Amino acid sequence: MRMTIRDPYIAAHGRPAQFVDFFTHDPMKPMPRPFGISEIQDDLVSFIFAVVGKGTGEFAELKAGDVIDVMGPLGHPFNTKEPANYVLVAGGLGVPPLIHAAQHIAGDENSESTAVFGYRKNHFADEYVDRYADRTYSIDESEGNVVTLLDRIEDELKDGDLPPVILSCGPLPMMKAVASWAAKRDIPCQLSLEQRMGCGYGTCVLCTTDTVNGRLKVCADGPVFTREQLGWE
Amino acid sequence: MRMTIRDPYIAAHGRPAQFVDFFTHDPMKPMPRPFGISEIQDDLVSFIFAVVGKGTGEFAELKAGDVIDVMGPLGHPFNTKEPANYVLVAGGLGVPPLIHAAQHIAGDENSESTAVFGYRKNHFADEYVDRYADRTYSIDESEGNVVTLLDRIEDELKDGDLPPVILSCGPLPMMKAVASWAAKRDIPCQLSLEQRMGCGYGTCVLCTTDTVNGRLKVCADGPVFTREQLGWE
Amino acid sequence: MTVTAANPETETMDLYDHEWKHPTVVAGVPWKNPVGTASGTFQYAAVRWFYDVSQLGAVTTKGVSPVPWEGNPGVRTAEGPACNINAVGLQNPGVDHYLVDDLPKLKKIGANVVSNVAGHSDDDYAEVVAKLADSPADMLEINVSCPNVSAGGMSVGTDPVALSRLITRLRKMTDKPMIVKLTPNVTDITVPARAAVEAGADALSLINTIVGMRINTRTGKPIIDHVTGGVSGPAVLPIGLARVWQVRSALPDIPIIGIGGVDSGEKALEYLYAGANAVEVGAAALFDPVAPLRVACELDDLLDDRPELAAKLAEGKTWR
Amino acid sequence: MTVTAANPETETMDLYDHEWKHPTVVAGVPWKNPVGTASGTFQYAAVRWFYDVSQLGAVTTKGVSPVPWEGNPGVRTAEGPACNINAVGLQNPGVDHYLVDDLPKLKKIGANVVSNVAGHSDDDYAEVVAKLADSPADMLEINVSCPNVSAGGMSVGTDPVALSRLITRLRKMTDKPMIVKLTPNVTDITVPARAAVEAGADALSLINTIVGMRINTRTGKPIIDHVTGGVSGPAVLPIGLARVWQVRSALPDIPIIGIGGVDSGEKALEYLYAGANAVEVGAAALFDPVAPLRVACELDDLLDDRPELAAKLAEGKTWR
Repeated sequence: MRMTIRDPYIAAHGRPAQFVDFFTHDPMKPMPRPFGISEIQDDLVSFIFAVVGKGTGEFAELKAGDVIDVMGPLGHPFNTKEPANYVLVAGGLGVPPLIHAAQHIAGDENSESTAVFGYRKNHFADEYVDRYADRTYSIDESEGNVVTLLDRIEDELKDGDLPPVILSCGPLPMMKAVASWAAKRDIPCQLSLEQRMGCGYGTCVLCTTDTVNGRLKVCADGPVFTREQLGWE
Repeated sequence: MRMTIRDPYIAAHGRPAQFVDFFTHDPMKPMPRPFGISEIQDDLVSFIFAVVGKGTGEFAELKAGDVIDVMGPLGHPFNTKEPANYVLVAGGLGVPPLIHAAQHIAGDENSESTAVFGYRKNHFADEYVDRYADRTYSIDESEGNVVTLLDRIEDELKDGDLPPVILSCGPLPMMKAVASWAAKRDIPCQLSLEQRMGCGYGTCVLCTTDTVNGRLKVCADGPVFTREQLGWE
Repeated sequence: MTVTAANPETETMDLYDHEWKHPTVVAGVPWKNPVGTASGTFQYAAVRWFYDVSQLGAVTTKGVSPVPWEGNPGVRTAEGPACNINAVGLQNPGVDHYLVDDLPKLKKIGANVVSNVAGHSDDDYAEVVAKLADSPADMLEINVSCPNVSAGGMSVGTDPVALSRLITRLRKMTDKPMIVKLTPNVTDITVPARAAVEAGADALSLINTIVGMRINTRTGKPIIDHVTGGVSGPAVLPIGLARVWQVRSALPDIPIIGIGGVDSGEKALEYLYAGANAVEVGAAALFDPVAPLRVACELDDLLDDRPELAAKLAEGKTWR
Repeated sequence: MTVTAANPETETMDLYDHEWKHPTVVAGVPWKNPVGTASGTFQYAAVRWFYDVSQLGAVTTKGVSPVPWEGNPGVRTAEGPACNINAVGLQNPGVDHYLVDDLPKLKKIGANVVSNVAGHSDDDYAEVVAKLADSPADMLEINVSCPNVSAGGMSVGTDPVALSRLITRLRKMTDKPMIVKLTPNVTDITVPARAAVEAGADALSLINTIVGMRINTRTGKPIIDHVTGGVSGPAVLPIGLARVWQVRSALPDIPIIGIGGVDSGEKALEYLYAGANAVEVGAAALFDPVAPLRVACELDDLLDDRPELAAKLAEGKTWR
């Protein structure tokens, strides 16, 4: 599902890997649903999500013109300040924030981006990321995974003019594999974590992850952490 | 508030003092809201209700064409089989079922009806009941109450061709006063009780009233009980 | 009667012509499916208009006492967020009436009947169980949440010593499978659970309602005349699940019937994964008369995709 | 940041320029209004962006322990019908950090601060209270729901003897008003309530969360890694109200702070009519960051029409 909302504030301030809390209209489901921003055009903000339950199902049924309650942007974004070839490694529902990363980097003339997307089956996001990324590689489960792709393009990354920096989002085992691949090659790696969240703004401490600095909040201290912070090797 | 629903089954089977359970769309308010039928035209069934909380408030916000969940008709109606001058004594939210009683009796050439309505201020239901009742008397708190009216028309009732039978619905103190008035004059009296209800169909035993036959369910054994059943003197 | 249920799924399922695929066994008694009614929310005279109750795994009837009880006077119910609060006070026409009315009628249509037993003293329970021992009831369920003079006015379910004494006494009176229905209003539910099982209970059902109340902010007074009542409905689901999980962790082998907030096959499934052998649908039937049958149908279909769980249930075993 | 709160009433009320009309007094401490935050749902660093927390009756901070606690690993939360289930495990940076960070920051902006104290042993509590005794904290709240080695691993709140011992010890260490926060996971909450008061508690706050859980029906496993967690949110309102009513009935004079399911001024009012002197807003702040301030404003306006109740609160008395 792709959903676009009009919100000038979020559109102006949203950065890659930041998320927006969506509130259902069902009081039986009081917790906000966090969705990563996938694209911003003028004052329109887009999200791509899968319907995993009745909470997200409600959003799938929205019609153009409906009004919903949201709060955001929340969390700390990827750091893309340094000129680099940002390698956007994503799988599954980790893909949308990296489309936004590609879009963001496309606006920075000192950097470029290389999308490396893994899908279960349908390469659904290639059409979106193609518009922004300098190069797009994608793979589905029938051929391998994102590490297969990274191995394939390793020389290309090494030989490029800009130093590679990995930005990644996706299932935990995938991100750990990506972090390990990066560690071995001494490539900087920022990882945007997913965790079952509470408030989204840092008050409830329900979404944490273990880091070398202790157990930190994914929503407010993250969702982006460096490989070093997470102590992943 | 007046609300009309299209439901051929309820329209065909609904009798005076029967009620319909309305379900909110708010899962936080799972209990049905029982409303007494106030009028039936073809397959349209009307209800008059006051907005007393967020549950009833939801119904006040419905627009024409909206679909809601209802269950009914429920409960036992007034018995209007015998030829009589049915004296419809109602106060407050007890008025709507007696409009329906007037309508029902108007269709019976052997009986007639005399509406005796008490209001707090605005005589809101006179226009509806006038269409059906043979005589309408009403009063508001500035002048007195329904017993004031009954006293006033006592001779008229006595001198009529048909024997009077009281059908009553309203606040408990009013109904007790009416029953007492009827008892002293040996006039038969049927009372439709209100009680905070559960299921509405007789399974939960949450709405009971004390009768000479024990504690009976208002929803399924009532809501209509005779003065004798209630043991009111 | 026009019946439009609160859950739109009802309209798209054929509830009235379902072939049961996944039976279970509770304390040796076969159930067509793992869904029954919860005591206190089932009156045959009211429910029979809506569906064939013999299609349920079991029908648990309203608690019966040795003599008719009138229950509590006045307003008996209030609504909470996603729940009902009830203070019926176990009104019922007494065991003698039950033996000539509800029970034979239910057995005649082939229902699997769990007869719920209530009492205000140990003698009360004994008198009812004595009469049910020779009846066609399939199982007995002992409601130990009623205030009990033999336990000093507290409910026997909150006093493991009194509970043990009561169940030991009742156990000698009947060979019928005996379920003890536990109250959640205790510090550690595994204590009465163990007491009941060691005294001879064949199964446990949990949870009974949780003490709660509402206040009318116009009058400043409690809505229910009895002040407090028992909370049931969707709101209590997480609490019921945790209690079933705890009891299953403490007692790996005792059959457990999970109760509390079940209004869909999906939620019934949560109870089965928490370690229950079956579930009972209670408050949902107040909002939707066909809820127990709908839950049974939904669960039956969900079990199609869970052959391992279904196989365990069919043998009277559980997931955990 | 775009903040659109879940409750549409927020948009029509001016929350940020409210003149408080109805103050209260809790255990001798003046509150601007009868609404505070509930411990565990308030982090100053997160909340300060949304509103001026000094406008609340009180700010109850997250429980602090003698040393930093990391809390529970993995998934810590699940959603229930109309509730949240949390298993944070009292993660906090420790009392020393609190004394140089949150507490001085909150006192600097003029907040009325209730410092919540956590411990896994009586010594833990004593160490924290010793350090808070000389701090600018306005009140202390003792969280007795944590598993405690001094009570054999159970929570002190479920063991009246252990509770009495703990509060007696802490009482000697400070003159600050001391609130004991009671757990509802007990058979009879008036027993620990009485034990706490007799041991020297100046006030009681209740209820803490109720043990609950959810299961993922795709995996058949508990959603929360710790299996069970604490249920809070709208669903627990009737249960919290009943516990406040019960404690108020048993202890007519002790100040009570009502907690559980308060997300509107109307619900806060129910607690005041049940006998509370004030309320705390907990889970609602997870769904709506400004909920505590909104509830305070709504309640302040509702009290306009209830001068008798407002007058009692202003004197530190209660409705019942």
